[in-house]
Amino acid sequence: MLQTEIIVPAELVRLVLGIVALAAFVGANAIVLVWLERKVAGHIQRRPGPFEVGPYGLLQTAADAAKLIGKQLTMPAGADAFLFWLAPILAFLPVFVLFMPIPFGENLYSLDMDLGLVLILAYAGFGVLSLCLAGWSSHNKWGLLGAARAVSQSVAYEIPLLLAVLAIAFMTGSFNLQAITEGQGPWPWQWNVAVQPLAFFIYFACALAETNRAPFDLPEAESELTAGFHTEYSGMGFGLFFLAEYANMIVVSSVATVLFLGGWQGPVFSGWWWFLAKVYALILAMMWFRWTYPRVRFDQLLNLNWKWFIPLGLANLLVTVAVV
Amino acid sequence: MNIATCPFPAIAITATDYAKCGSTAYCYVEPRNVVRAAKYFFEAGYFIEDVCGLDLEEGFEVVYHFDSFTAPGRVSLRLVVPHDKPVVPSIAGVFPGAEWHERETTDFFGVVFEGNPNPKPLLLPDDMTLHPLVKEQKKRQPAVNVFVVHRLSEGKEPTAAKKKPADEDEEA
Amino acid sequence: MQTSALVLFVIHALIIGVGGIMAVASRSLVRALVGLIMTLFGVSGMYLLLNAPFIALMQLLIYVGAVVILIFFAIMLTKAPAGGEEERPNQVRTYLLALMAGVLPTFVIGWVVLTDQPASINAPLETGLKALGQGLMEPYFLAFELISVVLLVAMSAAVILAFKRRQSR
Amino acid sequence: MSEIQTGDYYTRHFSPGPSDDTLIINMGPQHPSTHGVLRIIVELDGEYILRCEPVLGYVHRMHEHMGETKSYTQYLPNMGRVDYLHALAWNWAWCGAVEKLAGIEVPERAQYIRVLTTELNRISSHLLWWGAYILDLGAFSPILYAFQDREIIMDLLQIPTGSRLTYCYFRFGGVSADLSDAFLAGLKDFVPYLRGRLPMYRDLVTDNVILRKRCEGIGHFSPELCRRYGATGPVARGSGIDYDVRRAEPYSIYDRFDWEVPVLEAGDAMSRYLIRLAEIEQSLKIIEQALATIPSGDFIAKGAPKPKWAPPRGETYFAVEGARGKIGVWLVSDGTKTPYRVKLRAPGYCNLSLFAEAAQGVLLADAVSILGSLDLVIPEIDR
Repeated sequence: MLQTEIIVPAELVRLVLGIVALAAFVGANAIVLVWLERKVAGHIQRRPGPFEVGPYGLLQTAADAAKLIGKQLTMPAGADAFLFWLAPILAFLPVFVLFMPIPFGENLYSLDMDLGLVLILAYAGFGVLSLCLAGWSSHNKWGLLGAARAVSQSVAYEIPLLLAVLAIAFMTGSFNLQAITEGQGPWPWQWNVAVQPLAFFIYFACALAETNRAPFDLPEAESELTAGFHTEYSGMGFGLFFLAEYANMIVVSSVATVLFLGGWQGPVFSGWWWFLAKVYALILAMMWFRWTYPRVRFDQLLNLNWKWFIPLGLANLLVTVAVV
Repeated sequence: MNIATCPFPAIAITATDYAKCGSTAYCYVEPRNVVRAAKYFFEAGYFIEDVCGLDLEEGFEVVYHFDSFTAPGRVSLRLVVPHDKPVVPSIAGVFPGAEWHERETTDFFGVVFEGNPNPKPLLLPDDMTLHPLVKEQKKRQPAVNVFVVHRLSEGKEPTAAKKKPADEDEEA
Repeated sequence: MQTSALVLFVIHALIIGVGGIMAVASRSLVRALVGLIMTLFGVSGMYLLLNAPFIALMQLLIYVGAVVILIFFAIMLTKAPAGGEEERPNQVRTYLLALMAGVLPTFVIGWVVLTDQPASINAPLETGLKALGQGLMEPYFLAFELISVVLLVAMSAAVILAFKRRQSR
Repeated sequence: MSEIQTGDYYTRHFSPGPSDDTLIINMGPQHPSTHGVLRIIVELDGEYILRCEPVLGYVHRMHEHMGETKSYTQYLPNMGRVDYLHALAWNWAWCGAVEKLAGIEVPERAQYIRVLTTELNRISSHLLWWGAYILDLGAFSPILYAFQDREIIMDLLQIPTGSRLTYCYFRFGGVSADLSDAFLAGLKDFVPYLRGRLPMYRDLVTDNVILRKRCEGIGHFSPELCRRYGATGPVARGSGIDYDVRRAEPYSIYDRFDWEVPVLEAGDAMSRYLIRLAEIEQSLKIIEQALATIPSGDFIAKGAPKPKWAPPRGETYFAVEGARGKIGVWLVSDGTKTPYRVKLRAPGYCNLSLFAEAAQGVLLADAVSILGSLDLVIPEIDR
């Protein structure tokens, strides 16, 4: 018999624990966010929002989740079954990877990686891929149009996003998210947003576009494309896209918090609560936009990107490089 | 408008009491002259209000209502086609808005508008053969029974004045 | 650690292989594309095994995030003509040629590796980002710039094509 | 392509263009922005519309045939079902046509009641359109603000009419019930309330840069186009045509009030939008004046027709200004208890007919904007 010494490195333990914790975090957050979104929408629209199921309607999301899980999964005739079911899974799985390098607190991270930022950017691309696959494989023309929109939108908006992120990376000289956090001080004027307001603006606008949130929610655009790429999905197929959208919202807000808002640091009692507060503030802003603004038109969206965001992002990067 | 000065071949023109029947004039034409009449109304600045059918004992009466944005005063252009061969030239080439009204009249009465650019059923299902507004033979009324023409000054019944057939051979 | 490295290598090799077969063999272009993504994903894993995380992530960022998406776009915008070349079953000759195209490079590379074994390090060293950047800008400057010229040409061609299409509208 | 026939009658008869790269797509009948069950077959090149063809009839109920089988009074409730958003205008169109045919005089107070309720109903129709149009453009919240205001109108109109949407309030020679003090007091409060809300709408929605970009210069209709298709109402007035039936073919007592017909020259979706908002203000103005001068008296004529009444024979055409444009009723009577022929001219029908021409070459998103700016009520279009 071969005696193998099983060595479990501490890093691996941390990773596994981290992933489990993240799964719980993402799930819990998605449930809270769906509830929050409805409450925010309700109050913006001068109605109470959900309030029947549980106290303050807190169990509404659980009830909806049960409903979604209980629903039959249907697939249109002529659809490509393999890709059709691959798409929602592909939308949701990379989310865990995206969360791994994010430092929620001083020691609260699952993967300390020098290239954490690059990791997030690399895996964010899978989201678009899932949208494309969903739209293409569902054998639906609206889905196809939604997928085409998703592609051109995300390809376009990835560039200014990268430019904005690079400006911060240049300033800090690192892709390590923990290092970027620690490069900023606890007070708001020490945060990167004070130094790089333009980069923050570009990042946030692009983040809205990348997560397909209004006013840039063109791939689904229900008044134009019925439901865009997920027109044909039922039950949890749709549910996974829905979860992924909220998870992605947390991701982009977390990255914005780390890059621009000083991460988990706050003027008093630095810690994960500061991180969560900042993330939720950004998410609330995203919801506020969604329930206030009309949707932009597709060519306007692309013009905004190519004619404003990319030149501005490049100029911002140049100035940053010159100063650094 | 007057039969003598009418720029298109009309059978009869009756000036009517606008306050009573909502039109300033009824203008009867032969079916084949309807496009010329529509052209006149188009050039005179009228817009098309609607195209209606009416099932009478004499045949299907097709009524075009024209009105003007600037000088109000509805004119109703009318023609009668026989029940067994209800064919009217389409005026959709002059007033594109007439296309839908004509298709609707085809749906309801079975009156065929020749030259309509898109002669498909509009409001009724494509496999429906019944024309719902066509009346049963015994319920049909002659025109005299339904039209009380309110003439402007004299209270006489209108007399159909035939126009010279000189320029009737011009088809649009 | 050697065994685990070997296991990981085999897993990645399998991913690459399956993806490659899927890319070549599937009838549907989009499925082929998914195969391609799988291959790229496996290759990126290989880079990670070689302790080159930056290259691995760039592989994902550029190929999966951008190149494949663009190919996807191209597929969606074009319609394969019915009864075109792709629909007919392949002839034996085509299979032979394809096999040769796959086997020949393997032979060449294998031969080179066997005859002229390069000095290998057991555990690859991680090259820092800074060193990587300096390497690109100093000793390999010409190659780096040549690549950008190629990209520039491709981009201008795309713009010209787009303008032609726009004018014809 | 294969020989199997796909699609239904309309898709098969929609011959695709010469290009191979186009996409033929069914927008509707179940589509979020066709407001009900309108269907539009669209040929797309990318996202540009090459050609489109509306397909109607999904809620067609053959109101014109019902008119021939029911008595004059029995046909009254049908009117609220033709256009449920501006039901009172249709009430008025039918009652007005019958009154015109039979020469029935409407008492003074009933005229005022008709003006008050119809204008109130017009405001509620425009408010709903406003919310729904912004919803088409992708903003969700304004419609609920509009509904909040509309709710007050419905509560008010419920007092005299007894219903909230498909009103059947007008009778030949007047209305079915007198206005109560509660209604008049409520209306008096409502006018300044809505006046106070309108600036908020302007700040919140009309001045929004995204909305302006989505409306300005979109869906340009020339006056000529409106004339060729017989478009009326806010659609025509947004294209610089000064035409309002209340002015052009005066009926009832509208000439006693001081109000304007808003007209804008631009002809785009934004001008149609602004016209409707301006019409809300004008309606408020009319309501205010009517409230101040409403006389006492009968709310229905003394010799008003009984249910089994038959008008004299003859024909007439009567038009009123609805929220969507000119509502016309052509009524032919043979002297019996049922009409011989009823023709309902629906303004939405004529307004929609120009869509196929106007939508050529625009983006799909703009087509949604144009469609919304036409203010479609499908039951009225299909009748």
